[in-house]
Amino acid sequence: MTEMVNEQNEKDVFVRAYTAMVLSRTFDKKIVMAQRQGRIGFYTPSIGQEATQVGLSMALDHDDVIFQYYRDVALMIHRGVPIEVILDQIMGNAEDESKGRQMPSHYTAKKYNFMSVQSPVATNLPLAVGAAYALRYQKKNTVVVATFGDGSTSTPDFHAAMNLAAVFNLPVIFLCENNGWAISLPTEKQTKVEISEKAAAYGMKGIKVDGNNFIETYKATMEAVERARSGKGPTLIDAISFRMGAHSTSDDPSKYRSQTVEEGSEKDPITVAEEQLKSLGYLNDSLIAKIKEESTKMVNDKFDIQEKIPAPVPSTMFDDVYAEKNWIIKEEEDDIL
Amino acid sequence: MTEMVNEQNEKDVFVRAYTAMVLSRTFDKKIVMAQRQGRIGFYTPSIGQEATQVGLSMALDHDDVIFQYYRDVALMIHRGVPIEVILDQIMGNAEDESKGRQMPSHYTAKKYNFMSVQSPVATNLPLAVGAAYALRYQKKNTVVVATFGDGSTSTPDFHAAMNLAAVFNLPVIFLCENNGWAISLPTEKQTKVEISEKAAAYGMKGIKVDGNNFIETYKATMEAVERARSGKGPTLIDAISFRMGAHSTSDDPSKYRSQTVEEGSEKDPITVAEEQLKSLGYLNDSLIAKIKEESTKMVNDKFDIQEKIPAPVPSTMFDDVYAEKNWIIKEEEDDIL
Amino acid sequence: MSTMNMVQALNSTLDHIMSGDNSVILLGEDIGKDGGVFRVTEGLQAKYGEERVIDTPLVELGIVGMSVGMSLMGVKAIPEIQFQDFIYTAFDQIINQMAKMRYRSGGGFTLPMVLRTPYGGGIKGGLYHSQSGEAYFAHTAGLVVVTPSNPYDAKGLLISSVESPDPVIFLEPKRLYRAAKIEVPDEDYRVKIGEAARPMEGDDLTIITYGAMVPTVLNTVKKNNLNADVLDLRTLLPMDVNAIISSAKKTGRVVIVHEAPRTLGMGAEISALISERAIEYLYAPILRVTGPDIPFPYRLEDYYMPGEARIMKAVKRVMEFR
Amino acid sequence: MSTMNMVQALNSTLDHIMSGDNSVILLGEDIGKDGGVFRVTEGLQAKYGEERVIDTPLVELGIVGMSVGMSLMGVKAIPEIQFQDFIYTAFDQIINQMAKMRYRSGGGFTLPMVLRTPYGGGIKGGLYHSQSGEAYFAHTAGLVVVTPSNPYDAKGLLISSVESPDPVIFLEPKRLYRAAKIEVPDEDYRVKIGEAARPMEGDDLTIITYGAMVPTVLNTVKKNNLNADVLDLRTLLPMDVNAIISSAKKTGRVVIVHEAPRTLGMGAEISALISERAIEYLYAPILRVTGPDIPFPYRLEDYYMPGEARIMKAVKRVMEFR
Ligand SMILES: Cc1ncc(C[n+]2csc(CCOP(=O)(O)OP(=O)(O)O)c2C)c(N)n1
Ligand SMILES: Cc1ncc(C[n+]2csc(CCOP(=O)(O)OP(=O)(O)O)c2C)c(N)n1
Ligand SMILES: [Mg+2]
Ligand SMILES: [Mg+2]
Repeated sequence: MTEMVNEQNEKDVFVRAYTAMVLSRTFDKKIVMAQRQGRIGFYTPSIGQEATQVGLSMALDHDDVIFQYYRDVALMIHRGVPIEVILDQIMGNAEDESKGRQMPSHYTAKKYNFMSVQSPVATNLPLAVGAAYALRYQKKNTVVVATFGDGSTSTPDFHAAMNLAAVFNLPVIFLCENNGWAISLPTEKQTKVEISEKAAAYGMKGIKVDGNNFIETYKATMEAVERARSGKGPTLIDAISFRMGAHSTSDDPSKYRSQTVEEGSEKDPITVAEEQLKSLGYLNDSLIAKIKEESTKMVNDKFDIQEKIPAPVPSTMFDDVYAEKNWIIKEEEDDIL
Repeated sequence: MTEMVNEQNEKDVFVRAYTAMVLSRTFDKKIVMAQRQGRIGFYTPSIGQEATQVGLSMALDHDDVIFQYYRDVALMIHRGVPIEVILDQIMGNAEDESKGRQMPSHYTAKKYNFMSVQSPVATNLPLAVGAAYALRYQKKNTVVVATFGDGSTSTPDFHAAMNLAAVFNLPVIFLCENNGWAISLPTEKQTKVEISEKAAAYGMKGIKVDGNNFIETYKATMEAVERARSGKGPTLIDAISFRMGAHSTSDDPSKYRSQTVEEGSEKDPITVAEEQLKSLGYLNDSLIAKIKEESTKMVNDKFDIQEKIPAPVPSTMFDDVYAEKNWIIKEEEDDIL
Repeated sequence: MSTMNMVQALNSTLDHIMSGDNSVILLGEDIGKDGGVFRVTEGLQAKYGEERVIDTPLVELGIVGMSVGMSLMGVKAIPEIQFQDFIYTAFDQIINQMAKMRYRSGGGFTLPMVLRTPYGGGIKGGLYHSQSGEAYFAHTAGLVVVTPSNPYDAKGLLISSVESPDPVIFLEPKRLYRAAKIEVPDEDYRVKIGEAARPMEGDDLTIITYGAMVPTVLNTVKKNNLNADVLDLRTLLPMDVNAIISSAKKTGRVVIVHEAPRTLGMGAEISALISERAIEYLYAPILRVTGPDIPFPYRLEDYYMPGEARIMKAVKRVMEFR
Repeated sequence: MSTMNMVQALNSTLDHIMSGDNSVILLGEDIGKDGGVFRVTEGLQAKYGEERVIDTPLVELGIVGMSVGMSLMGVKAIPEIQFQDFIYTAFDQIINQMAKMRYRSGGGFTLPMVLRTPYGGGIKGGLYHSQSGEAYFAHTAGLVVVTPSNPYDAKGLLISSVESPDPVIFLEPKRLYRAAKIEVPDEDYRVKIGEAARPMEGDDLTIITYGAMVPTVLNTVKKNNLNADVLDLRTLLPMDVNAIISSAKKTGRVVIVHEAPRTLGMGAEISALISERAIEYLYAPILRVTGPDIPFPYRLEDYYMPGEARIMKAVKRVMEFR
């Protein structure tokens, strides 16, 4: 979708957005649980950032290219990536697009124009800039998006990418999923200014938006998308939310923070969405219950199915280092297998 | 000198500043000529940046620590580094503080609290931040200065250093010697905004100053020094001048720019200083001629003397990799010598 | 004496060093309140304050660069890089500042700093939480590179590293962080930099290894009743050439085991040192059992890590070679 | 046929590649108007415009990162890093993005990019304009690393690199940029990646080298009338193991020459490959003649660079060994 929703389809669009948020939330909780049960190895939950991610996704076309980060399950779901694809990655099974090579949460979904997630944070940003340069050169009217966290604004790659995007006036959107924390460091200790203000240092438009509100995020992103498509250059969006969960399943936030946002509280983006959609008359309690129920069933069912997929066969680990195996890898494969 | 000059000594102070500028200019021209004659290997002239550097130096105490860059001859001269020390480095001779190891223009002058110049630009900036942290921790009331060019603001290290200095509220001054060019790239293509505006992205004070005017630069730096010493944190100073010479003796600016500033023109910082000091009644034409003459004689004489100092003895090249040579280096030394 | 795992040994040693020397400052991501993602710095910020145990913003090159600057001013900086995989964002600071400061300043400026970082596989970390980049550092003149394989050496090497006048890269094999508890003396002691350990002595062959592979090698040797000289290098730059060469001369058969990729891994240098100095003593090729030259895979990590089977295959080849 | 030095060969080949393929874009510092500090891209911006020959801001990680992103979208990016000494500021992008993209995306995303950079000493560049960092790259699975030693190979390797489906580090020995002019065919030809050259054949010993040391080795061999097999590796990852091993087996005496520091330099891997595969054919230790393990000194660079005297010392040792 590239233009603001009109009245006829607004209901569908918003309900679909809400459904994606719920599905993502359900998925998150399932995976965190599964990790505790030893059924998967690791996970970085999206909980609390669903509205940011869905709001972003709503503003994008299929052809737009996304350099996402490790916490973007709601974004992937809303964009149509099947739950199975996400599960396969998390399980690192034989059907995983990256062939079980990456740690959980490091997704790739080429068909949906999701690039491949790396761990070193923000190093996707210069790639997004290069991709935008190439796409403009090829006269495509696509937008490139990079997502990242608040902590990532301190990195070298953030600076490089922001400056290059501005200097070359490229169609890129830098969407900062500002969840208030970088593992144990609160954003106030990461930087002394609002992240949206950093845009000015590059001559770029900066927007601060309530990332708990999917409609607001959608609107802000639309503005950025329009700027990008009309050749007016890049935008930095600072979408403020809260990391409701742990940094990852390896993390214990009680060690470093007392502040929490409870599920269902008024700061929960899903609660915010429910209130908005109820007051617009698009949702009611029974519909909500139904959506949640279906999500739960779907996630549980798919988890059980995907869990049965075996690990990739060992020989696959020697593929794709190069287009063709060199003699070194062939020899090592022979030795190991 | 840590307080603004008062009326009694203003004349001395300003004339000393002017003298340093002239000496630096004379030195520069001598070295560029010597390079053409094959008497030295390489050089990055300061020409055009003398007022910036001297204005900075005037505001600093001996104990303040400077992480300078490769174009800071006027800064070193004003701070009292003997011409011999600078010549020894450029010649890489046996008396060079870095023992002939570094390319010309990569100075070290420990006694004067000048750190050692590296080539990768701006990578001195994080060091300055760490030094400031350490000095504050040690309860010293010193200020740390890092100098760098306009091109260097695009680097990872600039970003890292600016943010860290601001977050830790450290007594550092980032002095950008904005000479309009980074080799062949004009500042407008380096970044879309004024460099002083970049400070705001870190919550830091940013000052733009006429770097062709040593008095203005001095005042701006004093402001930054006072801020630093009183615990109010770092400052970015954008001192605007013009690179009147080539980037280095290996560079041919006619390939990429038509714009020039001629020596003696009204944009030459030395001309500016002469006019200022004449109108203050501190200088007249015959004094100026005398200063220039003495500079020329001094530079020529010292060059001839230092040029006779031989290269370091070969065995020195194996020293100082570590506190003590390890077996590898001992063995290699034995093999080579 | 206390019984400790490696994390505990490192933690108590850091505590001890900090309590005895005010000039020591730790810095890194999540090392303060959180105590480090592996808990190596647990409790130290509470004890020594935020000024000495600094939770930094997310910028490795800043962490290393600040540490260099601190060290120049007489502070002993002990930075932590959360995972060695991320150290490359600070690589220029390491190669061009940390390793070259003493040299380029003619010996005037020195950097007695210790950069700690967990490395290696074995914790299901995939491509970016499993790397063994030691060879990048060991190829870099100006650095000292060490890696302990047990809590005892961890303490002794850490004390030596902090006392070293040269900048040290202190690589912590994260797979061993909690792998074993052993007795660690309460008092100070040093494991000398540049000195390998010989945890087993034997005459038939030499197995040279370090870090996380040491227990794997020792178990293999025991289980298979090999009469092997096992060297645990402990220091990777400069390596203990005497220990390597004298053992190679004694046994004439050498197998090198490490987890990092083979090509230009430590094994290459060890092999080259031996064939330069002791080739006439050898009865067999010098073999390397290493991680393959591929990025580190997540799900199949067990195939990546050298284990008993691969070690024994190499051992048999060198023993049976004629 | 035209007579060209290496700079001219590279320049005309880039020109030719760009004229035939719209999807090729060059980017780097000062490569446009200025034509590159070594003039390798001279005239190309004037011919192909600012959009295809991009003068970038001063940020190596941005140059590499943008190139990765461009390549993902089907552009063939040929970034230049002005001096290899500065590449470490982009090291994470090289190690963790460029080298691992294909692998981590399960083969879905590929990066046919060529990163060019001048390296090595011999131009009085001191610590920071003389480094030979090839081993850092050759230790990194996922990269291809090549280096030509003459204008002919420069052209042939550059064409092969641009056609390679894998990311290539193209190391240009700057000391040879203008060292010699030779005949270079006007038409396209390829120097195969992974194939060493054998510029001289002989039976008494093997000298293995590459890059700027090739002329030094060849002159030494000629001047001293050595009956030597000389290998010019040309590709450093993956090396031509067959050429190395067959020559080592033939002569039984091997000397390796490179300018980079010895410890974990390419010589270490070459030596290890030989002693793994051909130790029983050797009559003498495998010797390395290399730069010492120190930063690169300015004034004394002639002592740093391996030359005839040091090569001959090693040759005598392997020839006289018993
Ligand atoms: C370069 C780098 N350094 C350190 C890490 C370890 N690490 C993983 S996530 C993270 C915090 C990131 O915080 P933020 O950018 O705010 O994203 P969030 O996780 O909060 O969504 C850190 C330090 C990393 N992945 N990459
Ligand atoms: C990291 C790095 N990249 C590239 C270079 C090569 N180089 C040397 S100076 C320079 C331009 C620097 O411009 P600026 O920062 O404006 O300083 P100026 O030379 O104009 O004083 C470049 C690109 C370098 N020294 N370091
Ligand atoms: Mg965050
Ligand atoms: Mg400049």
